[in-house]
Amino acid sequence: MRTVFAIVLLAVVGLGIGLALLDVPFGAPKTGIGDYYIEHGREETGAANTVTAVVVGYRAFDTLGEVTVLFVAALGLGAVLAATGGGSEKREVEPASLVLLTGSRFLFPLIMLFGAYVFLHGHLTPGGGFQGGAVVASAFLLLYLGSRGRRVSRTWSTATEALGGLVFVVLGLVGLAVGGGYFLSNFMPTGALNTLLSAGVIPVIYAAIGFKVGSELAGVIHDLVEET
Amino acid sequence: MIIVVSLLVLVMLAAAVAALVFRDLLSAVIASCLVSLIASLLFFLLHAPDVAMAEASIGAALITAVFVIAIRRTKRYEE
Amino acid sequence: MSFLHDYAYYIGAFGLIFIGLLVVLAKHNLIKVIIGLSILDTGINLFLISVGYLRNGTAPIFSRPGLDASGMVDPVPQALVLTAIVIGVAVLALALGIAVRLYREFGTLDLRKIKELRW
Amino acid sequence: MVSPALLVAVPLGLAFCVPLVGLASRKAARFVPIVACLFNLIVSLRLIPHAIEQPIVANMGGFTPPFSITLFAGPLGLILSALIALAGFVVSIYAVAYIDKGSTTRYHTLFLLLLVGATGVVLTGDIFNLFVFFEILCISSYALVAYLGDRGGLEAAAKYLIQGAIGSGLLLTGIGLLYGLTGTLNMASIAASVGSIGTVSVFVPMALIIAGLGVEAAIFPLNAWLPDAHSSAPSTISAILSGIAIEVGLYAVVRVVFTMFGASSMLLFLVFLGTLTLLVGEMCAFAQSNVKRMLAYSSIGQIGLILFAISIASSASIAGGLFQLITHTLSKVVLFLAVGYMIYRSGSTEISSLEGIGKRMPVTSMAFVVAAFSLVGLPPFAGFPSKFMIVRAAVAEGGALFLVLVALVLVGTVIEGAYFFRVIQAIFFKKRDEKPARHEAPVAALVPILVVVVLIIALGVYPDAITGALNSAASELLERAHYVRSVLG
Repeated sequence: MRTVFAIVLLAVVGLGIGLALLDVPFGAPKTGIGDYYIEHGREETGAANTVTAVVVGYRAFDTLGEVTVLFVAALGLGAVLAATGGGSEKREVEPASLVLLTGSRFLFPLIMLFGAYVFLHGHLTPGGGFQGGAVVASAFLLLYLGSRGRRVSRTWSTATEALGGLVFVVLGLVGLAVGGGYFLSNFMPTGALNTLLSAGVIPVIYAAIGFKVGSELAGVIHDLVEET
Repeated sequence: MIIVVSLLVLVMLAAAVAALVFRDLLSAVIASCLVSLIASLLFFLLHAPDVAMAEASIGAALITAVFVIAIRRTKRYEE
Repeated sequence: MSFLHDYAYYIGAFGLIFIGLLVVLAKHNLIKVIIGLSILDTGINLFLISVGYLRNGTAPIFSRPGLDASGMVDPVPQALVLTAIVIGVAVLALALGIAVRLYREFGTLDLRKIKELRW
Repeated sequence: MVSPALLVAVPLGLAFCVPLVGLASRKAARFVPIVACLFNLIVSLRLIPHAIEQPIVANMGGFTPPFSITLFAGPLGLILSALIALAGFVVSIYAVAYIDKGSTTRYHTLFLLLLVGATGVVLTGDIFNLFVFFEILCISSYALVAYLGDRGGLEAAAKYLIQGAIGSGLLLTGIGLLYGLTGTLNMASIAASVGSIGTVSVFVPMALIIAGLGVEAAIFPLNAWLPDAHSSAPSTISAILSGIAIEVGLYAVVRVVFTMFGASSMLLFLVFLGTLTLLVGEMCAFAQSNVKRMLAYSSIGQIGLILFAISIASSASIAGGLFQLITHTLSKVVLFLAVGYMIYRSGSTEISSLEGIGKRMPVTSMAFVVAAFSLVGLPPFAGFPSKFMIVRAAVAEGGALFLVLVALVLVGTVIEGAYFFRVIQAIFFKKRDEKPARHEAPVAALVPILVVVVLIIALGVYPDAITGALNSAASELLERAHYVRSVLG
């Protein structure tokens, strides 16, 4: 009964969307704000990667909201799992295999380095704070799988999360103070295109996001693994 | 090219249906991981490398790990 | 063939949205419902990226000089999807946390049984 | 003049500070939300006179619209942001003593972030940015509903999360379609270009967006989550969800319908939906024996009334609807906060167990009575002028249809009066055999409640204090062209 109702409802919605889609042809050139970003993104933000120019330049306010969403979810998860810490019996931990153990110790720094590379080069190549942060978090995931004894300190990861967010907001406020009265304006010199030290505040913001996202996702994994 | 894309879409939808019907939640999670992976390939074919990276690292890898941890903490089979 | 050429991505995207919503509406196991939400998110993201696609375009990155700006795909949907992926993951993680706690309190993940057990 | 961006940036920065302060001292962390709300209240109130003359448009990052995200601080946005800050201020003072279980630092951070999300939604002028702030609001409310970790809260949070996630999926699909159709995300420039697109193509994204936002706004068929979520959360969170979250959802629906789409054909449908929501909410509230569930259903009814009033779309009715929104927020905050300690002292949420509590907690009970009378619409409380404005504006529309609808609204009010009087009767007039000692709520809880009670009475006696601002907020909604002009220049 419930399934039939769901299918009928979805069919009606699908029909409507199909009708509207006739006006959005696939692959056709469109005239929108995107053209402007491609045309002017380089000189206005200094980022060779136009997606980064949009994410951390033109729509940086969205990105601020987005890191806040992840912050909220990590905090919320912690609050939900921490509530009424009942009986905390220690779960039996089966030891990891030697290959995993050695592999994780060897790979951990390499993955961390790769994550840092991804978020520092976000304005030049595909990637950025979120992807880099996810890579960093996957290094911690490996740590959890491999060496059972090692744990992220939740205090430190919370502090990193909060500091990363704070850096973002403070950069925005500095932009408001010195960048002509606009919140989140790019007040640092944009430099030469396609070099690491270009695009003004964008690499700084992406580094802050990288640390923040990495510690948040690692914290999520920690909270779920340690939940008793 | 279009044949490759159509095949990928077909496999992706098949994986999604598999996630719908599997009673074993772990298999369903792996199927949904496959959906994310193929979607990330499609993002790459649509010239969105940033999104492809994000989907592969966050949508396919990390969230699957979180799902698996959550299933270990609960129950593996849907009753 | 030209039909597929025009609509393969849209079919994929709305297929995922359809299946995802079906899982959410028709299933009773909470983790299964959350899997459905994840499929739904993926479908929506694929749809958004398809909207920004430009046939024979290139990725919107000026990685080397001499790239033609007029042939690039729209960067805006890509930026939106980056945001949407992260938001989706945030919701899923919180949902899984709630599911784990629910299982500890009720001993089941079946949403119908949870309703019965209440008070 | 300060930039309206500070209304979002400063509380957000302070919210990131809460965990850091919490590392040093858990006690100090409780006071950060109070500071943030006080800041927002002062700044919003100071900006309102400027905004009435000319809406303040702030472009993020210094790019020109429609290429930047704009914050549109018109009278409507600033009134709501002041209201959010006021409610947040009062509730966070109350929470200092009330919230003592669980990880309190996380609670206070989430609470402040919820308010940041709400403020962002009412100020933003960009549809995708609205989605992002909406998610902040929703996700922090899911987490806060489950905060106590009891069975009811967890179940309610799971239901709320699933329905909210479907809603935001619909919203995002709608935004994607709209971007494909118009090539822009700025609400003003969408409003400027939406007229040149086919009717069907515009209707589909509009329906998707309204349905997505309607889940949070608790419009009738989409509100199954609300009674559980509002009644299972801690009372401070119930107060904010009831007083702020659903109003912000309603604001988003109204903003989308009026400003972005200018959809006058939708309005009559929304009037019906509002009436239906009102009647369903009030009837369900009448049937409840749990006092918090009763208040939650009453919120559904009130949202219906506000939607009804605003959708009539005359200047007077919108002003009345917004006045009702303010009244509802103030009254519901008092009701939930008062009930919070009544439940705490009597140990149960059943109405029958509140019998005789008027003797034990006279001040709290009197505050409850004032807020209840105000919600029902009795003079001299704030609910009277607001309901009077709505009824007068609806009757002025003329026609038999509106007379019938007004009659239905009045029926709803009568039902509302009936169930509130039942509670008041239980509190004061039911005799209990034993003579319990007086045991008031603590002063830290009474002071915020009494501040709002004074406001309710002051607005009831002197409604002209805010009607000027409300009228200019109404004209902001009605004059689309002016909105588009002030953003795009």
